[in-house]
Amino acid sequence: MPEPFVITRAVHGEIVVLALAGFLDAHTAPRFETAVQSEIDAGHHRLVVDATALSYISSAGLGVFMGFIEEVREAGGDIKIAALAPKVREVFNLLGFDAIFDLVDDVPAAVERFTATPSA
Amino acid sequence: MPEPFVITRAVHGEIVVLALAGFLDAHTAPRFETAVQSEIDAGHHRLVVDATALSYISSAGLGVFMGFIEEVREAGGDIKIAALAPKVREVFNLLGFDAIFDLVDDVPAAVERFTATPSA
Amino acid sequence: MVPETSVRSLEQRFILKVPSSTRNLVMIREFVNRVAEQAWLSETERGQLELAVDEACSNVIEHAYGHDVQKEVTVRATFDDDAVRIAVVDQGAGFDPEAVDQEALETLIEQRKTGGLGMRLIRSLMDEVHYEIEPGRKNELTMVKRRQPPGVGPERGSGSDPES
Amino acid sequence: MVPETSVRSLEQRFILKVPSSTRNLVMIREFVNRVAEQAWLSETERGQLELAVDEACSNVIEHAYGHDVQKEVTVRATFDDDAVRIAVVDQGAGFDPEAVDQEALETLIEQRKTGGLGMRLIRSLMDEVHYEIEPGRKNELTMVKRRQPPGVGPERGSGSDPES
Ligand SMILES: Nc1ncnc2c1ncn2[C@@H]1O[C@H](COP(=O)(O)OP(=O)(O)O)[C@@H](O)[C@H]1O
Ligand SMILES: Nc1ncnc2c1ncn2[C@@H]1O[C@H](COP(=O)(O)OP(=O)(O)O)[C@@H](O)[C@H]1O
Repeated sequence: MPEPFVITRAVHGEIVVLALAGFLDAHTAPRFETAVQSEIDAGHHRLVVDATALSYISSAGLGVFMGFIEEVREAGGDIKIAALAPKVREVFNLLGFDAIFDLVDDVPAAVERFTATPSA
Repeated sequence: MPEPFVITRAVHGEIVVLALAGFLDAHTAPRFETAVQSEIDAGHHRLVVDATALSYISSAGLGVFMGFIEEVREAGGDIKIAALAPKVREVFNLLGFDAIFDLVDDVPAAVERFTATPSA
Repeated sequence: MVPETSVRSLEQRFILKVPSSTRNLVMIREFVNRVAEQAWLSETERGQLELAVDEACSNVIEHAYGHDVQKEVTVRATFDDDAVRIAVVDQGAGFDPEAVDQEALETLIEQRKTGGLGMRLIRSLMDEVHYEIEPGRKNELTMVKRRQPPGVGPERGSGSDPES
Repeated sequence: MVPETSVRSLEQRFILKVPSSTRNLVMIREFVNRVAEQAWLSETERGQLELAVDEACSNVIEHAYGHDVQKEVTVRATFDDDAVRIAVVDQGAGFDPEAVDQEALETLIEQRKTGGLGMRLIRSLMDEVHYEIEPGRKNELTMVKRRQPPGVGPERGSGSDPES
């Protein structure tokens, strides 16, 4: 009955893909924050968030993206967000995240964007 | 999000199969009662209830079985109940319905029982 | 996942109030399931609690309020380390729980009854059942599901000591 | 299915009270969804209401109560033919909603902020938002979603007039 929040990590060369499933809200956002922080701590700045199975996001989840984007970009990386469901994407759009974040259709497209722009 | 209650009717010769899906509770039991009453009114006394997709039952649902079983049996028929999920079957057992009703594994088995015992 | 002891040691309280309509039984069952989940009941126990509360609320909607949607059904749930307690409250005319016939299933069937199963189901499903009847003011049915002591196993049997 | 006019003409009221923990946001969202469903809101509108109430309750849990699970969050929902109204109530220290900075997203990002988006989201998602602040006694955030007039179409656009 509960839809859990699960983060699955995969590595594509220099790129780390974090796949999110379930609800990203004020309860689960700290886990996502920790996951992103760990990547940065390990020197991984080219991150793709695969949102295919993400069914819900609230501002606590958006805040994680907001808090790390400058840091990864300054380090020559990015957080690309792939495969947002329409309901979830609507929340990104409503707050203007679509103008600042690279929202792409799927994970291969996100990986492609990174390889088109070599890292610093 | 709401799991509706749906009744689907099928006819196998003299036997009518009512397939139930979703929640059978005090809100939806009146619809099931009406469906069974219509069969009896039309002279159909050999009924199979296919519970494969029935995910929940409360006493209001059990009451429908209880209220009609004498009538169909007196008319030489029966209400056979097929494919109860374990959670739902537990409720039948708890009230002793398993001693009175013919609870069978699947619809073919239910139909088989009717043809093995010709109707009056 | 493991229970958080710091949270579990307090009593937690949850209240749901809905208009008296069978339409709201779905919402009541979801509420009970969520509370039961947080109280770390097993799936079997969650199902038992869900059904018992459904039965109690169906009785309030039908018998205490005669389906008057302007009346309100209250479900109050608390849990701590020992038990989950759910009270269903109405302000109807009340009734004498002792005086309710508990006819054998065979008798109900002969009489072509369609009801009379709810209270025995509640008693079979729960570890304790209390009524506090103050007609017109507050009729409260309290149902207790004791928590399985830690380490006894993942599941307790379904309905410890069914009565009917 | 068609709305039941006899039921819809009355105001219906639903209340949920839960301990102040983000763990209970799932339960709150389910509650809001069920009420919205009964009020015949479209799927888009249900999602908007769900998110706005989640934001309001997350603020209460974090800012009004500092995650103290012994405090209680109250969500009160009513609907009638015209609108769905949801009030989120806390008894915390209160705050001045007018004084809350509404920095541009770019500024929040430069400052590496992880918060500050909740209230603008609520305002974008709902048709009306009111605060009634009585510090320590009762701080109430009321959010209104007006019902689409019958016959205007199956769905209204997502977020009529987003503000941010
Ligand atoms: N909350 C209540 N208020 C008034 N009467 C009640 C209430 N709950 C139960 N009763 C009485 O107890 C009887 C038995 O209830 P129950 O065993 O649930 O069967 P049923 O509801 O199908 O009749 C009811 O018929 C009713 O007379
Ligand atoms: N219920 C509340 N009680 C006290 N302060 C609140 C409440 N709701 C909001 N606030 C204040 O308003 C600010 C802005 O809230 P919001 O826009 O939701 O962003 P965030 O919660 O991420 O800081 C909060 O940081 C807090 O200071």
